[in-house]
Amino acid sequence: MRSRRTAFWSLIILFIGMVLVAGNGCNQSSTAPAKEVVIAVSHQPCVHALPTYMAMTKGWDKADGFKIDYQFYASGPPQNEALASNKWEVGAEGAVPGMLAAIRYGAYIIAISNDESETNDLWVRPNSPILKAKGVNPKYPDLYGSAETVKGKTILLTTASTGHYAVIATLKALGLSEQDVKLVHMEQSQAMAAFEAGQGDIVQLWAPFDYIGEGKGWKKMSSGKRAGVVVPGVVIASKKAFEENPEKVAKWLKLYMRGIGEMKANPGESAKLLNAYYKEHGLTLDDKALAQEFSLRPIFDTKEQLALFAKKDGAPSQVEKWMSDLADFFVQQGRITPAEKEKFMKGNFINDKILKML
Amino acid sequence: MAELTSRFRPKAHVLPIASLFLMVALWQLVVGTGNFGKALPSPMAVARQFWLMLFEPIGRTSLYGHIWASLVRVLSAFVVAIITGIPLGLLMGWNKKFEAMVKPIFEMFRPIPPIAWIPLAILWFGIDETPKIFICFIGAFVPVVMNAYTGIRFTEPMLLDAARMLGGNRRQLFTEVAIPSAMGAIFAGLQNGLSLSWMCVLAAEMVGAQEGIGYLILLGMDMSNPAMIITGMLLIGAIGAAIAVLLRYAEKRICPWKREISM
Amino acid sequence: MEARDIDVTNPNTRNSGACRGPQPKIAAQNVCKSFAGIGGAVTEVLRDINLAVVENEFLVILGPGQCGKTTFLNIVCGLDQPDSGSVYLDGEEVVGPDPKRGMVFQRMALFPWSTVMENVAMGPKLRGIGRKEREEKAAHFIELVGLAGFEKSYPHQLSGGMKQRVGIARAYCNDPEVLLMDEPFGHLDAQTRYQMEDEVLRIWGQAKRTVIFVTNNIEEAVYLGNRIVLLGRCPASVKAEYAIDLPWPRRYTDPKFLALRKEIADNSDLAL
Amino acid sequence: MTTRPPSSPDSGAGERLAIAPAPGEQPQAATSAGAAGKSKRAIAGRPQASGSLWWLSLLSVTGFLLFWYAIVRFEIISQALLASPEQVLTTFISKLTSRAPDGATLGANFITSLKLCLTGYISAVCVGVPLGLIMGWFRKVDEIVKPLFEMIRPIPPIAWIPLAILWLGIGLPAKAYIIWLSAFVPSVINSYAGIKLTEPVLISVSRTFGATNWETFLKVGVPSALPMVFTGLRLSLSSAWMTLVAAELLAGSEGLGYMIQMGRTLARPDVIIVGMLTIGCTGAAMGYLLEKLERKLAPWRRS
Repeated sequence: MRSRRTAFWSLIILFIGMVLVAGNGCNQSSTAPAKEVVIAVSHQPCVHALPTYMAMTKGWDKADGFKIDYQFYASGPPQNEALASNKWEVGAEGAVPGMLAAIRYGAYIIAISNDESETNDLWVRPNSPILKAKGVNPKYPDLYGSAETVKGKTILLTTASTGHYAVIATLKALGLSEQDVKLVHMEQSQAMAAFEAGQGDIVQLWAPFDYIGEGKGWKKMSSGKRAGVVVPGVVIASKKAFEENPEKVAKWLKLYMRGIGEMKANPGESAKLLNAYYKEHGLTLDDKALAQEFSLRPIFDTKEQLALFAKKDGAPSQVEKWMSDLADFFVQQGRITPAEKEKFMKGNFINDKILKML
Repeated sequence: MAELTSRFRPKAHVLPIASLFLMVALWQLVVGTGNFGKALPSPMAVARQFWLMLFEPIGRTSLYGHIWASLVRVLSAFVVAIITGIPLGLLMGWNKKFEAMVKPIFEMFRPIPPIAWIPLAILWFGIDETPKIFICFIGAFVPVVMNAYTGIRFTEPMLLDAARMLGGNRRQLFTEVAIPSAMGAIFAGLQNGLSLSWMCVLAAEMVGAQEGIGYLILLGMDMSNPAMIITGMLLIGAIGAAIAVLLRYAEKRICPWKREISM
Repeated sequence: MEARDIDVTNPNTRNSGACRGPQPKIAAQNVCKSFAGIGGAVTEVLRDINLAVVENEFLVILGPGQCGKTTFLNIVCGLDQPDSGSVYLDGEEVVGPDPKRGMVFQRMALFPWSTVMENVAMGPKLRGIGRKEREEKAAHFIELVGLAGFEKSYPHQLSGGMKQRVGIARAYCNDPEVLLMDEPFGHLDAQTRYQMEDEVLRIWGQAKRTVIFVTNNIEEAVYLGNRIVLLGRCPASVKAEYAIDLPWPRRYTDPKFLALRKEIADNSDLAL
Repeated sequence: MTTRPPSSPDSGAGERLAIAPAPGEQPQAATSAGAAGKSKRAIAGRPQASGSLWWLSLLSVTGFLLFWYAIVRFEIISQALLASPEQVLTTFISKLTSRAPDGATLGANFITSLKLCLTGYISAVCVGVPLGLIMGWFRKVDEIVKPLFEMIRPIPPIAWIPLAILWLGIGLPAKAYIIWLSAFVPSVINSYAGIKLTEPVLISVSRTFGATNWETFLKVGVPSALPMVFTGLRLSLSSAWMTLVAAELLAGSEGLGYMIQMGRTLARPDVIIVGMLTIGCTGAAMGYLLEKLERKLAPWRRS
């Protein structure tokens, strides 16, 4: 028995050795040389990650003497959880995770990455009766559907998200409330699979899922923009980075805005880079979708952003208005308490201090 | 059952392979009826997708890179579960005081789904390899501890008497009688731990992975490409089953005295 | 039943079993034991057992099934505690199990994960004796019980009789002063049983130890023992003692053997 | 999860199942602590009943809570990372009544999850146990079903979501299917191992009475597999709870899994921990109940 037991344990020890060696081998975290300034940047598989990707591929960061430690997250929640454990300093994410990062972890919204109102949209099948009526409510001309055709329908959506915000705005525009329809919460990929399998009547998607939906022949019925709400993509700086070394954040933001300028200047060439970025993360979009990433999602250069952030004699800035409407929606849904909204609006988390340094 | 693995009689393999082909034929038939439309890909589509993935890399690495990444996560979690789970289970089964202390906490954390651990995993371990291994570990840990525990509790009192008669003290009874007699249950626990660790690899790779079979499946979901999803599922199924056979072989080598009755 | 001749030297120490003689090897003084059943009902098993066994004597405890023989043996071995009374080995009270008292179990209790060699060498191993030395000792006893060549096989590969030999070799290998055997042949077919009875006598002949052999089979008792202690029905107490002064090798068909058997049978409550 | 007793020391006739007292041997209780009178020394090495040590369990649970409180209190892990016990407690109490932040009270979530978990669990066991028994008994069935079973077993439940949606829609059946998949595995394994434990001699005994293979299966195979089947039931239950979040990931607007998911989206670690602890305690409580039921139904079984 003695020999067999040692055989068993030596097998195990060998196993660990092999696995640990392989383990480190495959995730060689980039240990930057001490002297160089490193900034940890976090992004998602969205167009608002392109400026950073552009800066890295074109080597702008090395030119400016610092290195971007790029971190990729599938969606908002893991990105925020990583922020909570100080894994990154700056990053871009949707309005909702941005707001929660400010409320929970004291992060600052330092810029707008793009206006995602048009790409938080609702889709129906091509043969759906909802498409018959258009612009029933004069205030919202390009909104399909009417109270009768939408009442009692099942909507597949991701609750507590910008998509949900667009759905409620659409219902309000059609004179309906949440109780008139059946809302079913699903993550984006499940919602798409369910809609394709014939479940539900309307499905709420956001980029890049809505392009895939469009590819399947689904028709866009409404969007945040068409229902009159603005959904900004935000750029976040962690509390530590914003308060302790704003210069480093400013260095990165300068490159980010340079990227946005580049995207505004020649969308065609940027689309190719965007395709490379998506491919690296496994997403394959056709050219039409890539073009839409630029046409449907307006972006603002530094000057425009300063205007958006500017406070005209005490009145809240445009960005603050957008964010407070979103916060109101979350309070009305019971997701955050009014006190948390107050803290968010009063805490000066929406802050153009870095923008001014550029 | 023992014949199936220990002696490779040609006849023994006819039925299992036949059943696999039967399954594929049934699958083709169901797709043929067409009432599931494009959402259920045909076996051919899945084969084509698999062939495509063999050559063209997805995300950062090729299919082999993905398989290797998932394999490393599952196996390192499995090994850590062995090193921590078996001693804990054995001690819990053997020492009343230790059991009274550890069991209530263990029983409470046992049913918590691994996915529920993702937020805490990210908060505590960040986003690279460690949280992923932690999630797989959570899956593998539970059955390993449970089986080691029951293995000890079922030690034959007659054997304990025999060892005490031969002059063994309490510690020797533990190492020389209780542990060997629990080996059978321990290996059953390892089988379960391995398959549960595989079941959690997808949840682990929801923590923001860039490579791995789970990542491929999630990608297939996001890109609404059912063929990739099913390829990922079959890959995990095949690799999981292959390692299970390897483990069973290791069990035969290490405990040759056992009468083969576990799956 | 033809006569079987076994060349066992006739033990010169004839003793009539009385306790007068020299210090008894093992002495049990009014040992009592009872068990709490599941429903809390207390069942008395042993009542005031008094017994003395002399050095190198082959004592047989004969009694009907279910009468506490195994419990008594466990108490002598130290695996169990008597409720009252106590057992002495060489005058020293028995508290727990001790290598001085080796036991052969009714259900053999071999370690299924160890080979024959490892099973037999387990005693010395537990007492920390080096590998080479203990394997030599084990080999000697394996050879003694006639299992040479089976060192590497596992218990589940052996027949009932062979397993029991391993049990005996294992007990002997721990060089006990007393050998306790609890109905070791209870599970063997008749043919193997006769064979094993001769084997035990042969082994005992070559390696003299004090033996307490428990059985419920009269022929076996008369065939083997220097002395027979007869236990009554549960709760067991000593009914009678018989000294067997038949010379070895004894034969089942020997008239004196049969007479003795009849005398014991009449007195005991064993079903004949 | 196979928890099966090691095979008894001596094979062949009269093998004593570790889980049933030996026929014919007088009732020497496994832990034969003397009923009356002095017992000189506790019989070392025998696993005794652990009923008397509840105060130690209480001590360790409070110790764990203190440890958790200390970590958060002394900022070893910051408040944002791990909610402190009292924060979790206040959230727990508030959740009992209020619907924030996930739109349903804790009770409603609990009921939905319980319903879902039980449907998945019961259907899984009703299929798994018979299949395991039949697979263990009839070699043909074993050879057909085994490869499929080995293939399906490691597949993560989340991967089944698209197919579940496709086949069963987005209601309870689809979610219960996800739970069915993972709860089904342990019951098959344990029933399979249980029936393989049947003593060969009992089979030959029933054959001598002229019972057909099927009758032997029912009269001898199944009863002797029962103890293992019960262990399988307990393990299936804990597997069912473990896939609750995966099932509710499919779709949902209510349930503990949905609550945990919402806790993640809204960055509320306390809601997440409340969800986790509720699942933990319910799973443990149901496991305990099953153990009690098992002890009543199969009293001969030594736990």
